[in-house]
Amino acid sequence: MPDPFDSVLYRHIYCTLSSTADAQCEGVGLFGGGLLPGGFEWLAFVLTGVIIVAALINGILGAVLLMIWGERRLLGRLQGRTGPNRWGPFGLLTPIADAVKTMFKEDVVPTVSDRLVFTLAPILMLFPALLVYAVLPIGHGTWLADINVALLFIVAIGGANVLAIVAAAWGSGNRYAMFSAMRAVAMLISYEIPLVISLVGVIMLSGSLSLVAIVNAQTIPFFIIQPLGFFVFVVASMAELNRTPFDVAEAESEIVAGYMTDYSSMKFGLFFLAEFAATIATSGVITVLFLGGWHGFDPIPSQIWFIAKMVGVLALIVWVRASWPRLRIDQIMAFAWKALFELTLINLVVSGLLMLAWPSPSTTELWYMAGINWLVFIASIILFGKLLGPKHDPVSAGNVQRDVTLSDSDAPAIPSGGGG
Amino acid sequence: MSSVTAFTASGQELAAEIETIAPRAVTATGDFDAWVAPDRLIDVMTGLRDAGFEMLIGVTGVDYIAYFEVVYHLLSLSQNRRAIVKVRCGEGRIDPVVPSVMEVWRGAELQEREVYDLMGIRFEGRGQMKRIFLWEGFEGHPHRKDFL
Amino acid sequence: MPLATEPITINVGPQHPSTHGVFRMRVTFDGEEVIDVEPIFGYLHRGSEKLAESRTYTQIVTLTDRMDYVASMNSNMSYILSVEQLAGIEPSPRGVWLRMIAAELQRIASHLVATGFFLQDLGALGTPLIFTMRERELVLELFERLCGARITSSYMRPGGVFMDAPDDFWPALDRFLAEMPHRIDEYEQLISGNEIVMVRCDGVAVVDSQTLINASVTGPMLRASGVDWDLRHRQPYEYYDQIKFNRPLATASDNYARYIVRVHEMRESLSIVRQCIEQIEPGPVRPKEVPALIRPPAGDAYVGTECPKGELGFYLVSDGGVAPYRCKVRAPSLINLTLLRDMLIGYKLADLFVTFGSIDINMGEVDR
Amino acid sequence: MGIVDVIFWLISAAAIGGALLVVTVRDVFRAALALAGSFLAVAGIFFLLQAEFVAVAQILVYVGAVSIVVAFAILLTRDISQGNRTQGSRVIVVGAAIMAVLFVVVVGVVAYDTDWSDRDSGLTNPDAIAALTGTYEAFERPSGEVVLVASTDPDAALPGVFVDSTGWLGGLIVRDYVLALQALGVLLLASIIGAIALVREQAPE
Repeated sequence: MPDPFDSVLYRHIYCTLSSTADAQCEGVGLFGGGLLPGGFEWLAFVLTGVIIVAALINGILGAVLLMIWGERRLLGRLQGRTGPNRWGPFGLLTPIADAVKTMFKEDVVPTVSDRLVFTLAPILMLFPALLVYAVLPIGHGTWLADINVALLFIVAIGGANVLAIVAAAWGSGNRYAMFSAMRAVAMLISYEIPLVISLVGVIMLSGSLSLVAIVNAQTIPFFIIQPLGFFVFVVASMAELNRTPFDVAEAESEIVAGYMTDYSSMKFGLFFLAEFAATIATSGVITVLFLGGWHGFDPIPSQIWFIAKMVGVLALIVWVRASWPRLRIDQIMAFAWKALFELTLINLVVSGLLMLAWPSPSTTELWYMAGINWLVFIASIILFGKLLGPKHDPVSAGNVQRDVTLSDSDAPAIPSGGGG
Repeated sequence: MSSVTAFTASGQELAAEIETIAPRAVTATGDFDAWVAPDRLIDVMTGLRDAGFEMLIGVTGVDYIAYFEVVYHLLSLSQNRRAIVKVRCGEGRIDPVVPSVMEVWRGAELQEREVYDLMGIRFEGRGQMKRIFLWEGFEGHPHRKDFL
Repeated sequence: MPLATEPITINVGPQHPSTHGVFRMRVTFDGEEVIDVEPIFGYLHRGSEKLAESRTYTQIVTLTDRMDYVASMNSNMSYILSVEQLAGIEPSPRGVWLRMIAAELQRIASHLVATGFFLQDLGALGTPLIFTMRERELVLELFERLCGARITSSYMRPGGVFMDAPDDFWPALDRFLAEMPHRIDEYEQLISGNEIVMVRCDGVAVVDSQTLINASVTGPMLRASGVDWDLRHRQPYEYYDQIKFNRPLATASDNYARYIVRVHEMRESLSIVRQCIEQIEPGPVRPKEVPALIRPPAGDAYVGTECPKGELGFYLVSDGGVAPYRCKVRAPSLINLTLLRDMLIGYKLADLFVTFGSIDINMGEVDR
Repeated sequence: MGIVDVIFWLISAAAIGGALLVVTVRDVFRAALALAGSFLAVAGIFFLLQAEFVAVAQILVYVGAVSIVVAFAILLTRDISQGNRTQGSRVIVVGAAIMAVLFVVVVGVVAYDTDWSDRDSGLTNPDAIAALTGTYEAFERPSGEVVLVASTDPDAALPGVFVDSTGWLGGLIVRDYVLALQALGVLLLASIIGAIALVREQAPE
């Protein structure tokens, strides 16, 4: 059973508060420990939990504000413009101004709405996004809970936000929102499957579902050993997050803002917050599962390593968002079932066979695995690109001119005598 | 500078061409236009389309106070020329009506609706006319000279 | 056993991010599939044609700006040509060359807007739109130098233009002509071969050329179906008969073809502007003998010009007075929408806006 | 009464309250949301019992899938613009009777089947702790780090003593009951194919 004292956070705060004679508290805790009188261990227990949760939630909110700023700056750079730069140094205070503005907006509730559900939906949306952080290890000994099914927990919680989307659609009584909910549910059902199966390779390699154990198992980051799993997981996570090119649930050029169409003020703000919190959480999960989590080299603290990797993943997500148009819903479905699902199955079989060959692999054997997996990865990507790609091969040089001829003839536009 | 009118059939040519399609349909000719009788319009237009005027460029209603006139601009892509056919919708200002050419050219669909909406000329043979820019129930037809 | 499904009707617009203005469609969906579309117009109807009947011929130029407000130079030109035809005015050569330069620059700007919004409708988050708007800004800056206005330029007058280009316009134009081909290459690299763009646009909303011609559709939409019809080439007005240029044609007649034809037309427009610069000569921009108050003889005139969206023509009827007796606009934006319903039925909700974007309309011109 | 008991009572109240709301609220969609809440509370009880895997499976399947499908079905079958959002049942007595019988049966079976003799032999019992540590096996990672991994042998643990339930369940599923699992998979596949066959549109004659 995991020990709460494994978590550095817990240990420091608990030992500062409690005057327990626990051996775990030797030499830790500020002010020599024991702020509370003896016999109040239970209060220290509760307070520690409250402090950690409060710190975490505020940390997430701060991170979301930073990410809103960062995304807008980066999008600005990618689009050849400046981005927000007026309010505070480098525009850092812009998201705060945005938040204040959002809070002071009028809270419009449509008359046809189901008021209770309408109000509940943003809260339902935020809560799974925040729950993921409960199991996310963000540094050496820095985590809230190390449960032994953390990976499954993340997957389970991640799917729950669709309930909020359906609730928002129902609550606002708007048909654009209904389209959005239909699309979101269809996408969830399709992408949950490759998402989960792509993780099996990681679980096989680490032998555990605990995120801490998975990070500890990564002597080589798993994206090197499991390229196919990494690819599928990143793509499926972006679909689950409703990020471009899979943002059909809130496709603004099609269904206005989808389930958020009727929301305003802080209810909209909560959706916004939830979306960004989920994006950060997902990039954290990708970091933990495939990029070696907090591993790095020494003088730099592990938490910094983790955050640096996470920011890298976030930048990748923003980059994709800035570059690509959106897919159509049927194409998204086809992509999930015809490409990603098969790719995960290939990954599953290959990884299983490799694990059979080297049941407890040494570092050298891990490199062999990586080599084989990369060959399989490249071969299968090329194969599926050929099978499912557009009819006109976009790679070939002549295609940019597809079917366009530059006419300079004076012949009649259409053959004479051709009637309408 | 080349003259635009170089591509437009003169009134005499056009009248002669219409004469072969629908005899005695032409009521008058101008420099670049020919007037046809409203009851022969569909025959004339079908014939002109089959003779190479594949495209109906525009339908315009003009209020000449004494009568209304509908102007059809035709374009032949294969022969690279234009023609202007005009129709007077009878005498008087009450319920002017001409046959619809929508059966001949799909392109008349929105243009005839526009003429109906703004000029009040009804097009027969295409079902109930519907206003296009103004709302149903709007009083009058703004492009008429008596609408102020 | 077919599934019993219930169609949903949604009002798309008049306030919707992708209807390019205040356009409204009443769309009936079966799930995601479009089964019926009814376009509803008139939210921007300002009665320009009626207004024109109480303005002098020169004043109407400002009304034409506000019709297709992303291609105001082209609207100006089309109107001016009709007036010149009606009143028998022979324009000054330098004025004509300046008009052609302005119109071709405006065509580039209009196509930039069209491609930018088309890609925006595809779901590209702003990037292509911002790129195209950046380039359009270059054109608008040129217009600002040329006539002081950016959008509603009112640059042209019967007989030519209202004033000569200032000296600093020509180097700025040269810089633009040197820079722009690279920018167009940039879009092509970003978007033209993109897999997502291809799967979204390839073979979507195909209409055959016979149907298009029968429905009076003109402009890039018609050329994307393989019909080599460009009024600048077939029925040259201004000095287009002294210019050599090619017409980009595509045969697929799908959304992608309509997009790629516009991109190539931008290159051709650049080449036309270059040739205009070579041929332009000093002289007056407007003949002295054109009166301030034009009184054309009684009669009518129609001149169609090749605008970015199709054939734009002004049918002017004169009764000999200072204002036209009737001014009718043959608006390509409106007429190109004739086939909208046919092009959308059977496709998905997402294709609706892409197809709509590929038609490239401007509500100012649709409703007038 | 320790803090665990307080949490237990709170979660139980939430679960039962949610379930009551499901059958009493007249608005169907709110009932569906209450159902999801009730499922979540049940998952909380599993967490409290340190059966993490079951708890997470509860969230994944019931909150994440079943309630979403229920809510989705309500959303689609009732037109969102129609005011008709209420539910009502005339056979409430019959339903209540059936549920009461089922409840008694389930509670009875659980009560009869559980060995209540050593229910207090939790982690306080020194023998149990020894047994617990004995169920872990040393496992060497490629990095050379030695970690403790739960034994998948259920017999190694004493009755009533907590073991790593996830690993243990995994062992049960893929070793002892692998045939049942496979049969279940085939059954699900058959039902999916059946569903597809049912909704497939007939080709026009």
